[in-house]
Amino acid sequence: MVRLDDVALRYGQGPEVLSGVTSHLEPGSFHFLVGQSGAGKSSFLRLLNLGQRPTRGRLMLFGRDVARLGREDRALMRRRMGVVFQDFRLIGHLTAFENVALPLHLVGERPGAIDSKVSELLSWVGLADCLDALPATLSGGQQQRVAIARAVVGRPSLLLADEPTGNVDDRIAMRLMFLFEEMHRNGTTVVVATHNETLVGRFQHPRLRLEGGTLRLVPAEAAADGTA
Amino acid sequence: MVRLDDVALRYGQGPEVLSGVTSHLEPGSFHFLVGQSGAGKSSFLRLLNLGQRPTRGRLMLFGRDVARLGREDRALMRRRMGVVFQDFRLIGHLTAFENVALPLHLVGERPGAIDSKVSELLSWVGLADCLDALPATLSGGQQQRVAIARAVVGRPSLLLADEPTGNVDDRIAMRLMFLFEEMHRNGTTVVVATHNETLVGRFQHPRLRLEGGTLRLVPAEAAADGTA
Amino acid sequence: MAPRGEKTPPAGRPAARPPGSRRRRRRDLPLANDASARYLPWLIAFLVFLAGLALVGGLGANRLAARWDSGLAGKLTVQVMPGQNAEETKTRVGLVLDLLTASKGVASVEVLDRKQLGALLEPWLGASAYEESLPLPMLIDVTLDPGVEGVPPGLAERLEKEIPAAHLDDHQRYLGALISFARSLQLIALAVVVLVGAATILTLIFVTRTGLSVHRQTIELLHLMGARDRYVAGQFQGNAARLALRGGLVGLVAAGLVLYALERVVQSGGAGLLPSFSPTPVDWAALLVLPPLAVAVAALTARWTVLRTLTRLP
Amino acid sequence: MAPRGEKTPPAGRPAARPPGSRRRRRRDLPLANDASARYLPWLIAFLVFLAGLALVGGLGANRLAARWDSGLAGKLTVQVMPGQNAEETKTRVGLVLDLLTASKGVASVEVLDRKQLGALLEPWLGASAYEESLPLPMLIDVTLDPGVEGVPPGLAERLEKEIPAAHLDDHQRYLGALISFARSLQLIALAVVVLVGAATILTLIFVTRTGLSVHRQTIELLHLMGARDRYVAGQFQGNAARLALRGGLVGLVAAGLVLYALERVVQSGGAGLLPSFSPTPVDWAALLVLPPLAVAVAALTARWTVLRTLTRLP
Ligand SMILES: Nc1ncnc2c1ncn2[C@@H]1O[C@H](COP(=O)(O)OP(=O)(O)OP(=O)(O)O)[C@@H](O)[C@H]1O
Ligand SMILES: Nc1ncnc2c1ncn2[C@@H]1O[C@H](COP(=O)(O)OP(=O)(O)OP(=O)(O)O)[C@@H](O)[C@H]1O
Ligand SMILES: [Mg+2]
Ligand SMILES: [Mg+2]
Repeated sequence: MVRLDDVALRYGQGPEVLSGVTSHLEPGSFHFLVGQSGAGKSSFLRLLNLGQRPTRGRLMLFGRDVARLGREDRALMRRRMGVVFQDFRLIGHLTAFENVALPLHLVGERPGAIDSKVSELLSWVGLADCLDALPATLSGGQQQRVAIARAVVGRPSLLLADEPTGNVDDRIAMRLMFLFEEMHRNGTTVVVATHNETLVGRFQHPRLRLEGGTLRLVPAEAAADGTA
Repeated sequence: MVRLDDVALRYGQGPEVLSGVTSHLEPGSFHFLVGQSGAGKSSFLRLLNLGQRPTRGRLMLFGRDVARLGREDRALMRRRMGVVFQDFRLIGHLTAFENVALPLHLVGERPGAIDSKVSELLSWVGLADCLDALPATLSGGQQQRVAIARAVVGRPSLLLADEPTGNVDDRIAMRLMFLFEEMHRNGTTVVVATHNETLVGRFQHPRLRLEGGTLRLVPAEAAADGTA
Repeated sequence: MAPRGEKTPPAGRPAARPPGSRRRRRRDLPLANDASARYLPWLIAFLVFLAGLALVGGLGANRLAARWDSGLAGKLTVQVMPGQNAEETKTRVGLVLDLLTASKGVASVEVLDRKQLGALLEPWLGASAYEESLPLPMLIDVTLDPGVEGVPPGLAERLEKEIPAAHLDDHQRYLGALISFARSLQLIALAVVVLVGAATILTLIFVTRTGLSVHRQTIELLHLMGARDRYVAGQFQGNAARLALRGGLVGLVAAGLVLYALERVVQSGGAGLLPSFSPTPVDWAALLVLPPLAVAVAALTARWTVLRTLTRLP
Repeated sequence: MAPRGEKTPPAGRPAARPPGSRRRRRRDLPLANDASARYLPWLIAFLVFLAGLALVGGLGANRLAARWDSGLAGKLTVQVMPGQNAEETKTRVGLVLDLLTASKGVASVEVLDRKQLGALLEPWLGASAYEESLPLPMLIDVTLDPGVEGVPPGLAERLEKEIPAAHLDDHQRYLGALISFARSLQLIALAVVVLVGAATILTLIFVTRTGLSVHRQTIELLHLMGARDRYVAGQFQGNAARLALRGGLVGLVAAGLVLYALERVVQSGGAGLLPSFSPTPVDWAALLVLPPLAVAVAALTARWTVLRTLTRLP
């Protein structure tokens, strides 16, 4: 699903944020991405969602070398991913409902199906009353949940979530994690970047730890023994 | 310092987000503001920083009824507050340094003093290397720390922080809390809205709990007994 | 192990609200609500209006200058003073015609009749210019051979020597200034049309850039969600075309009304100089081209600006 | 208890980097980098250029129409056909003059001399129009009493009956069309000037709104940090004024160059109709007013737009 081969990333003339990352994420796997603030978690996810090109090395997604893809193919590949951005990136003039419906519209889903899927999902994350609310009228945690709903509504093959629980309390955080678990059970490859150590400790998933620009895999067992 | 007298707030024709909040925050006090996502924490802080007018009731700040203040006086009053917004609100075309220097410029501080204060503070929050970075080139946690530095740099009399540690790990969160503690010790009235129960439990400060549109004060002792 | 239980996400549960209730979809780029939607049509209307006036003015000046010019290029006029009676005048004219036709470089000659002469002088002498009894000089139009510029050498001298009552007139001296004035006006009109075109393109680039900048976050998000460049560009293009069409039509109607009014003014008086300034069918056709042209310029500029910006995205 | 220890925030520790190194402060609203900074000056230049041309054209048309008009209002012309010899012509003219001065409503009469007549006909008859030997009708300018409109009743009939060789000419018939054409041009010029003003205001409102919308977050933040409205408005106002000044000067120079060139063209030929179209000192002065006017309009529009928007903030 995701394969990185000695991948490095620098922004402009700055230092290498990632230097020589080699990794392989199996289809249907679930990883936590951890590391200090500024370690490069968001940058790593940005590579995977084709928001940034690697400075060197090879990145394979869905079995294809992304460096060899045309613009059209990259667009199509992006549609198979769901992304929760650290800063949400909701569209300000669209309601919560419309924001979540967007990925379905882009792939040309039937309006009827869109309606039921979106309403259902927003109810699940506790926003049944906010379907017609604009993002600016939602609280921070509500916005974050809309962002998550938008990422998962299209049942993507690859789900990338960047700090998806930073603005909600632990009870809602758990509820959101169940959503990711459910996606995972249905075959989606999931990567969740987070600082929330309590959350990481509660689940039996391997961690990818970013430190000094390199990625280290900490298997689920060791992780469970460690901080949890 | 802050006195609310049966204050209510509704947005447009919506339901009352806050209904009949009566409270008094002593000068130099330190409160955590807690409550579920969507309970109205940000709305409460928005009232205090004059970002929203109460729908009814009386709000006194710095000993004055804000309903009676002119535009000019409200502007001057805002300068005595430091605010950490939940969504940071950094100015995109200004560097981290310039963002933090902004409140000092607004009150007409000497350039020399600005230089030293800002550099020092940014070093303290771990951003000594990012002084000239634009917000877009900073990680989520780094942006949050810039936002915090900007709120405290002017040594405000009233510090309002909305979820200031949502994007940083526990180690940095503690470091930021020390900053607020330091401000508090120097006489600043502090209100920190947060979901981070671990953090709240570590400090001996009373909590304001928002629930169903009303505010309930949970004293420090009870709080320490409870969740901490 | 992750805790399970009741808290499982929904699977096939029917939606709470009736399906279809939210089907009307708002555009993901609300360009039609931008400030530009209120600005652009008016500016385009103004520009099309100006271009229309300048175009018709320029074409009119061109026709005027061309008429004067073609009437003058390769042409001379010889005046013959009237004699004491018609017989004498006729003899003089005959002599002049003989001399002229025998001259090298002269292709043909034509004696202007009384009516042509009267029409020329009417604005100054009034209707009486047509009266037979008024002794007027006879005018002879001389057409020169193609390629001959100016007065053939020696012609003026021979005329003067042989028939003193005849006088060679090289119109250039009198109408040259008028023609260069008309040509200047034409140049100014052309400059205005070109400037209007440039202003339209400039405005469209600016409005589109502004739209890109106002909606930058949305556009970047759409891009990251897998929207194609042409999907985004298409929205800008369509919006620009719609606004330009609206403005173009308003401008066209305004220009048309003004020109129609002007034509009425010109036709109500019968002045000889003016008719060539009033719009001809060709002018009306040129006017009709302006709105589609504005739409095309708007759509292409918007598309080009957006695509150029989008290719910078990864 | 909160943990303490080494992790205390800095107090009076000297700054790591030399003070003053970052003193040059960027503006908190980077309006000068907006797309509008590249667009606005050119559009304003174009508008000022247009306004300049329209203004001078309108003033010229006005002068022309006024000259014709004042020349015609309360004036008539009587033509007298030349007789077989100068004596006969003189007698006829004397008779006509007697009749005219005796008529009610006639203030004064003046016989146009040969030179005035020649100047009138030169473009059509050439230099020979001045020649004594050419028999031309005599023209008598009649000035009517103030308040008398048109031909005094009975005058035309009496003239025709008593001196058949004389012919009363009411110029209005010939020049009326010319005058209404000039007045129409003047109206169009005025309309263009007014439209340019409207376009300038519209553009400024749009550009300012756009700036407000692009920088909305920054402006809201500045407001919440205690910045005064006039601090924000001042930046927009200053920016608009600067851009308008730049554009206004460019437009002024362009219009000046074109008008200067046009004046040269007109002066190089000596055509009688044209001089009144070339710019006078008054015109140049009117031109000079345009850039400051553009700056004032820009600054005030920007200020007004910003303040109106800001008062919506709490
Ligand atoms: N667009 C950019 N241009 C330049 N530098 C950047 C850019 N984005 C990120 N960086 C730098 O790259 C480093 C890693 O940033 P990144 O956002 O990946 O960190 P992170 O692990 O997500 O941190 P956090 O937990 O605080 O969100 C940071 O030092 C940041 O300053
Ligand atoms: N501008 C607004 N217009 C309308 N409704 C609003 C607006 N801002 C907030 N609300 C509503 O008010 C309620 C409280 O929002 P608020 O942002 O104060 O919650 P919060 O306690 O800060 O939540 P969180 O922890 O998720 O940030 C929410 O239901 C939200 O939808
Ligand atoms: Mg990050
Ligand atoms: Mg909040």
